[in-house]
Amino acid sequence: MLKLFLKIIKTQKNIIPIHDHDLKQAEIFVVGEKIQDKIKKLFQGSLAIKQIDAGSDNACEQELVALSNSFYDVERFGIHFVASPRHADMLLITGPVTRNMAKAVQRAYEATPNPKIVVTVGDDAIDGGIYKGSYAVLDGVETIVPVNYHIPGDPPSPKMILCGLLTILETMDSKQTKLK
Amino acid sequence: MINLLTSGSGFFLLLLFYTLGAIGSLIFKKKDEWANGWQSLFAIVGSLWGIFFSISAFMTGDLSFAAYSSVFPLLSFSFHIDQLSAFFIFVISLITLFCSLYGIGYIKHYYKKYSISALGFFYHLFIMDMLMVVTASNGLFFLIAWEIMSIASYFLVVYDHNDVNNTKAGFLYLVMTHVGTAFIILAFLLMYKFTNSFDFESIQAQSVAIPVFIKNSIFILALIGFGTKAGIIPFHIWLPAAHPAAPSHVSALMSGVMIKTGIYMMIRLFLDILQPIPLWWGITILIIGSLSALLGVLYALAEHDIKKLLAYHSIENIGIILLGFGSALVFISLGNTLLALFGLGAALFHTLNHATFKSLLFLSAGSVINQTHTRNMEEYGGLIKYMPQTAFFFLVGSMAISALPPFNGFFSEWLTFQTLLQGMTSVNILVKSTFVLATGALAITGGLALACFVKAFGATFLARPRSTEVAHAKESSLSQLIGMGALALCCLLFGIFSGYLGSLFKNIGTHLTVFRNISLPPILSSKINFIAPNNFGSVSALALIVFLILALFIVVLLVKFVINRNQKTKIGATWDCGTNLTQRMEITATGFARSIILIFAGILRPSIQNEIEYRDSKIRYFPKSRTVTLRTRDIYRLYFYLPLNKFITTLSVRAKAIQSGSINMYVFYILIAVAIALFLS
Amino acid sequence: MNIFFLQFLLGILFLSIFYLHLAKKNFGAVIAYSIQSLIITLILLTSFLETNSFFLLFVVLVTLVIKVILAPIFFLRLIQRHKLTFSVSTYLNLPLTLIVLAGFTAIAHSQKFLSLTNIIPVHHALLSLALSAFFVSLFLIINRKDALSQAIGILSLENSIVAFAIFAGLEQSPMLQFGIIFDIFIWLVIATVFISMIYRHFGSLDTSSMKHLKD
Amino acid sequence: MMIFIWILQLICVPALSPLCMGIIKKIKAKLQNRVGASIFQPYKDIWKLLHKDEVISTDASWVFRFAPFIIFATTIVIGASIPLFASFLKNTLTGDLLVVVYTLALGTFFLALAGMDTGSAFGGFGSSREMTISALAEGCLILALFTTALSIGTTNLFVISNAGMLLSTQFFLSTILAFIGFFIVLLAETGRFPFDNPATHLELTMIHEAMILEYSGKRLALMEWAVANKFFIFATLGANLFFPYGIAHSVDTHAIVIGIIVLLIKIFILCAIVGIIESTMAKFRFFRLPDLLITSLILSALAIGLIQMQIL
Repeated sequence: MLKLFLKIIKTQKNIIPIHDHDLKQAEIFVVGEKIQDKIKKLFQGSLAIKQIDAGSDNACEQELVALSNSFYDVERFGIHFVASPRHADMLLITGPVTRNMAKAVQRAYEATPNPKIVVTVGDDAIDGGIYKGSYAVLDGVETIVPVNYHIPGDPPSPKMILCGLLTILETMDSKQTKLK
Repeated sequence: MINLLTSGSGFFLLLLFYTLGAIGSLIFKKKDEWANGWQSLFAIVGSLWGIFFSISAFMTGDLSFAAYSSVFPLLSFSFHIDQLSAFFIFVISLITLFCSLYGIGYIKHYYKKYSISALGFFYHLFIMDMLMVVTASNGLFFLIAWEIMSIASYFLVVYDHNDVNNTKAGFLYLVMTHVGTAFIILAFLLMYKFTNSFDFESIQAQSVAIPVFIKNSIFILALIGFGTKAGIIPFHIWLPAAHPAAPSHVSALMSGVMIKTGIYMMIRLFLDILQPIPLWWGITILIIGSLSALLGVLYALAEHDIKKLLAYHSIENIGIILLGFGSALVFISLGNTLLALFGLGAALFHTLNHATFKSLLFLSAGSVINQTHTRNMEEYGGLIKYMPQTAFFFLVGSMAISALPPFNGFFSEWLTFQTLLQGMTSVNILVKSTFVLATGALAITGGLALACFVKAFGATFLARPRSTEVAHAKESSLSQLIGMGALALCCLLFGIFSGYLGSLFKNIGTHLTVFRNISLPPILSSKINFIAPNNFGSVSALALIVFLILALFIVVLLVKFVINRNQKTKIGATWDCGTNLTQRMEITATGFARSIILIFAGILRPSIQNEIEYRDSKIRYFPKSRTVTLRTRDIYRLYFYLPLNKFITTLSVRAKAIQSGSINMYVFYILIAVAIALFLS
Repeated sequence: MNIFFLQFLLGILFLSIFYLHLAKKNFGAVIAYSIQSLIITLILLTSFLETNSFFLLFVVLVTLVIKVILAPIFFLRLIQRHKLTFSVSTYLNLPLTLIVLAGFTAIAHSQKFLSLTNIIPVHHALLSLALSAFFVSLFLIINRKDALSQAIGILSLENSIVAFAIFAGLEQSPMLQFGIIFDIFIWLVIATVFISMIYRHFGSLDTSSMKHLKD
Repeated sequence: MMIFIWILQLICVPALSPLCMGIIKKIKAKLQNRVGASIFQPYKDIWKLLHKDEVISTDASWVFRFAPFIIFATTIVIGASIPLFASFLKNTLTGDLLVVVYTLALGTFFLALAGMDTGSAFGGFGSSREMTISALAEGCLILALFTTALSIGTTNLFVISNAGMLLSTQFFLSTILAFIGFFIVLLAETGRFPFDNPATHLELTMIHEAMILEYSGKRLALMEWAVANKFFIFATLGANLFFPYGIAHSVDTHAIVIGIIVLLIKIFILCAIVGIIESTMAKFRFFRLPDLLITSLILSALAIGLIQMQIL
């Protein structure tokens, strides 16, 4: 056990070489900061995301999981993934909706309390992507559930997802200022 | 009026009410409604009078009178009502009042099936005899009343005789109670031998004359005899069979009050009559109490028949009462009468509480069975939407029985814990380890009882109906609701005013011989709260309940109306990871208790049996239905009662050879007998 | 009355029971029984003469009527109706029964029962004789397979007990006497019916055949 | 002055408990070499959830709707009747050890019922496992707290915490044993690591989380808050009963301020220990948990046995 602790304390923050460190890290940190204060404004500082896999090829899942590793660490900006749509504010739906998952995604949509946002991640979810037109797929989430925003990319890298989130929050923020 | 109340004739008036009720209900053989009306009316009036009489008898103190001289020399129909019997009369009358109130509605569903007048007759006989049992002061008279009580309750148990295992349960009940009565008779005979009288006073006077060995054997005989009636662990197998068989308002009465008569007689014998008691009596009762409590609740957990579950809980609560009583015995033999009084107060308070919440639970279970026509909890589910009031009363009952604060169960368990805690500070290592064992058992029993009643309430009332029967269940009738409502109110009131009740139990104790000589009356409880001796701890029921309600009110106010004003609530489907939700997805009583049963597998010996039913013999892949039954083997029946039974049958078969069938042989035996008799004289 | 006359009467009683063991024909047995009961009434008469309470006389008359007259009539009518002239055989053959009877009388007279027989020292001989009569009649029931002779055996047992009671000086109240006799009368009626039923069912009065009734 | 202290006592538990949750998450994040959410994140979560709409299932009855309020109210009542920073309050009305244990049991009772009420498979299994563990844990809890009660001679919590130096007196060994037993029960009751993984998403392994799967909006906020309160209560019980140093014995503000600071330090240490355990240990298989609970039971029984030896 002691060796484990020593190892944790000894390794520095990130294993990526120093010079790239500040550039990449800086960018993510800047994007993260903006996301954080947007969330503070719109969601009182905490955004709960429920990730639904509607038959995706797990490409987008890898990226979403990467979001919560020690490098991207999306938790520090106030975002956390939850286990049930009931606890969620935002639904991240990945994958072209297969025939079996259609009912499940609709049920998840109804189970999420308002105010809720539906975001499709990856080209498959947007319009069926490479599986478009196949008999087993319903070509994108829009056919079954009203979708608010898209994050394109097949699969979008974690940074792309973060920037996508930022644009979503900014458009929501501008829409809200227009409304008031 | 007052002197009528406090004199013997008041008691005879009480008995008169019940005799009239009994005879009256026999007259209305044909008309069911009349019989039901008559018997309920007389039972209610009788029990009301019983409550007034017991309270006034309680105030005036000792009251002893004889009915009339009997033909036989030893038997005298003499009664002696002191504080203890007055308290038990109060308990009996209180529970009879509510059970008869409930009975008006409940008996309706027996109308065409069975004879209501028989039910009325035995019901009144049963109550009358319980009253006589707790007031008799002559051994023989006590035994007669005890016997009639057992027989009357036997007829009530086998009342629903269409169902064959009711009659079997009735038979087992009859055999077991009579085995118990045999032990009691032996004990009385031993007492008679050394004090040559059956009156309790004279026995008590000459109790010093009884040699120690005889006194110990009397203790063991009485413990087995009254233990069988009270249902302590090794002799309990009749209780989960007999109580569910009886009609619900009778099984409420039986498990609420009848098993307490065993406790009453133990208190009367060990604390009042057979004074200077040795230390090991208290230790054995403590051990039996903790065993009964722990095993009772474990068997209740493994049970899926709702009334059997409640019957096993009676065993558990009897165990808790015995814990209080056992610690009182230990403290007396150690000479610490102050703590002994406190322990006795805990036992008596738990007797009262158990009578109220157990009968409440049985009554609500009765109205559930009344609607769903089955006792198996697996077929209930979602009843709270069809029977909201009954569900609420069952919830109150289960909160009271699992000792949750606002209700009375908690305060009596608090008292028992305080006595056990005091016991742990004693110096003698044997006493100390038994007290540690008892506290551990009581603590774990509390936790398991909580788990058991979450299972009972959840599987029966919550989630979705698991059988079509439940779909058309209707709320129970008005009289049933009044009966249950009053009992629930009693649970709350006894909880809130437990401080005041505590002081009453103090002067019950002081009138028993063993406590008569203590100098300073202990401050058991002031008006608002309990104070444990040498101020070991104190709790105030009133403050706790007010505090809880206040906090609840503020939270609801703050969250619902201040912070969350403009939020809407939408009614949606239960989220089950997107799959379509069938009622087979719900947790059943078996599923709930399975993990606890597997943990205690050593004691409960579960046997899991799953059957698969295929659509047809050829295709084995898609079974039509698959059922898993989890059953725990009843080790008492398996390892104690069956071998005993086998031994007796082999013995009797061998003895059968004597019956050769020819008369000459029989007369020859007579000859031999006469010769021996003459020879010996 | 003096002791010798009583002793003589009791001797006849003992002999009649003794004869019952030997009697081949039922008729003889019934006659022996009537003699017995006659002797008992005589003994009762003697004790009446001593106490001369009128009620005792009435009891003597009733016993006379029932035991001496009615009982034999019942039995005789039974014998004629079913023509049961010969009584069924016994378990032990004749010499053995005699030895056993001798053994019983010896025991009755032995020291063991001294405490019993000399309740009234004067009547010591009488009491021991009555006791031996008691044992002999008891043995009669055991030995005989015939239902009728068993019935007679029981009646003679009762007579020997009455005799013993009188000599032991147990002053039963006349009411008790009357009760016993009334009891015997009822018993008689039942016994006759019972015997006729056995006969109708088994075709003979042999009670040992009742063993098949047992499961 | 007393009113101010009473108010402080009332609001202290609900105010500080989300903070400890934040601290534990922070420690776990640091051990995973992550930056992790700020320690005030739980406050934000609760505040956001309080302002969200709710979706309640059709099968839910009034038990489901009303349970969060009852559970939260019980934690408030207990929070007010345990010694936080001031042991001179001597609240003899509800400050008793058994009252605290059984009021907690009241909260667990309603939590389990709410879990079963909506009829979903996960809720049912969550309450079954929760009741199994809390049934055994309650026994160990009572015995563990009884050791402190026996060594001081009263079950009133304030008097126990007022007793000052418990460790240095002759009950040193029995207090340590009882504290280990108590700590196991703390992990069991608040659903921390070896018993239940609070941050899991896999429904089958959840115990506590499965019961509140159905809640949303303000009821979910209350549930989360109640869990945090419960953890804070257990932490303070552990801190103030077994190591009652630094508690204010008198009414002057100076002692109270020190009392609060010492309390926060003790709670921080406990949170650190829990965080470290959660990062180094794996969650036990469900049927190995009873062995852990039974060891805690034996430890506390042993502790009670030892107390007597010293006095003898």
